[in-house]
Amino acid sequence: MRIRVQSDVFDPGVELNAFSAAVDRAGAVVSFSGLVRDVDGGLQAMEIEHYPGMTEKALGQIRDEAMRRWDLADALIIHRHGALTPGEVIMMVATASRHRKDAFEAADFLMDYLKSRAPFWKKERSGAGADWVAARDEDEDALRRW
Amino acid sequence: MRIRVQSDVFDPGVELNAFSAAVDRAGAVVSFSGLVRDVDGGLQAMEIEHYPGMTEKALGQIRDEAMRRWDLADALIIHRHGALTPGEVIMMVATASRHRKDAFEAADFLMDYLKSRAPFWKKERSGAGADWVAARDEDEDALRRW
Amino acid sequence: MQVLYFAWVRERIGRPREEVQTDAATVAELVEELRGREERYAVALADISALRVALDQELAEFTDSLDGVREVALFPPMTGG
Amino acid sequence: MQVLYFAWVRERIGRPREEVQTDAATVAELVEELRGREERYAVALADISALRVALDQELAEFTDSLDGVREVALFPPMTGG
Repeated sequence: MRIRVQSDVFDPGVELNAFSAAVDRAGAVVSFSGLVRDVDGGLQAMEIEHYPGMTEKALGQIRDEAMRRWDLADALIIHRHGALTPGEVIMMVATASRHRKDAFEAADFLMDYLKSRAPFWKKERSGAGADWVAARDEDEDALRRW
Repeated sequence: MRIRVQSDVFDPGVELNAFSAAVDRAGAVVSFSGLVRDVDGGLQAMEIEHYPGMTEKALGQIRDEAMRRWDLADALIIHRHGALTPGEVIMMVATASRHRKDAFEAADFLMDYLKSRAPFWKKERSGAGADWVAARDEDEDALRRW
Repeated sequence: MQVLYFAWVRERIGRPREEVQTDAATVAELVEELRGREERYAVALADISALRVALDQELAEFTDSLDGVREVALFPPMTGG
Repeated sequence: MQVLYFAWVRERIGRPREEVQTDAATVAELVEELRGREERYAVALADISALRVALDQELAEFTDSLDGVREVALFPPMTGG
């Protein structure tokens, strides 16, 4: 399965190795992993809500678009939902190509689209309470690169 | 050690996880791994020669430059030399940042510089004999992006 | 049609989904109609620029027609990744 | 000074390094001098545009001075990554 939406934690290293092993002819593999980080101090937990049904569909469309635009042997998207704690992985993408440029650009593209076009919403809980993460204008702007 | 030049094989997944675990405040981690691939059929082995002493120095300079140019929590370069067989990992880079843009750009930069400015030379052995891999003009051109 | 709410839209309205009978022709008209129901709807849907909409699980515009649509979802800008 | 050869330059010359006594002022002059030694040097170093040079383990130009340099390395364009 090249699109996985799950509440269970996963191991990015194990996923990266399995992904690389499955692509025979592509020597360039790029991965991105997003981790829950307590950047400003005080973050206790993250809750990710999503739109079951649409999420899988949206991620599939984003992946299809990347496979069309770049010379990729494969592309993987894993995204968690539910309750996460600092240090845990939130999501990862991986791309494989014969050309490093394609692998890099496609992974970058997947991340830009996934940020603003896949139905996930993050809520952060700290000692001060819980707040929905605000979308950033720069994430919307990033889509214009493609 | 953030720069490793070694003949021993290594596990990209294990390295990725160890790298991610060591960066506390950076939620965005990008990795690139290069694998020996028998793209055209017939590749039996790869031999990588390098310039001991200069290699470590050149990789250290490339890493320092990336740390200066982007907002990175950390950057890792591992590159093998000696005899490699199809399917094996050749090298990897990993970058960690609070910002996914920095992590992506810095990893892309590390790869571009490492391709053309670090003293490694690849030789490929097939049934037809052994040949040094020719440098490609596009690799030299890629440096002008930065 | 089914109307679904996510994230703070869901929290403010106080439910994740409901069946709505409407003659609204567009999403914008539906939102206007929902705002008129109760204070919590008016609050949740006050600023259309802070909302996004999906029709039958595809991102859409507020000016889009509801003709043939079975599932409308209203939510804030997405923050995945 | 020590002169090092890598990849096909090393293979064509038939050795990885050697001590060279020279009055050459620049890398280009040193290469010219080496070419005059034997056929295998002339072949290996024939086309300077196919070569790269490092002086004391830093990439350099063929026009650079050898003043104070202890280690010169001649090799083809690098193909790491």
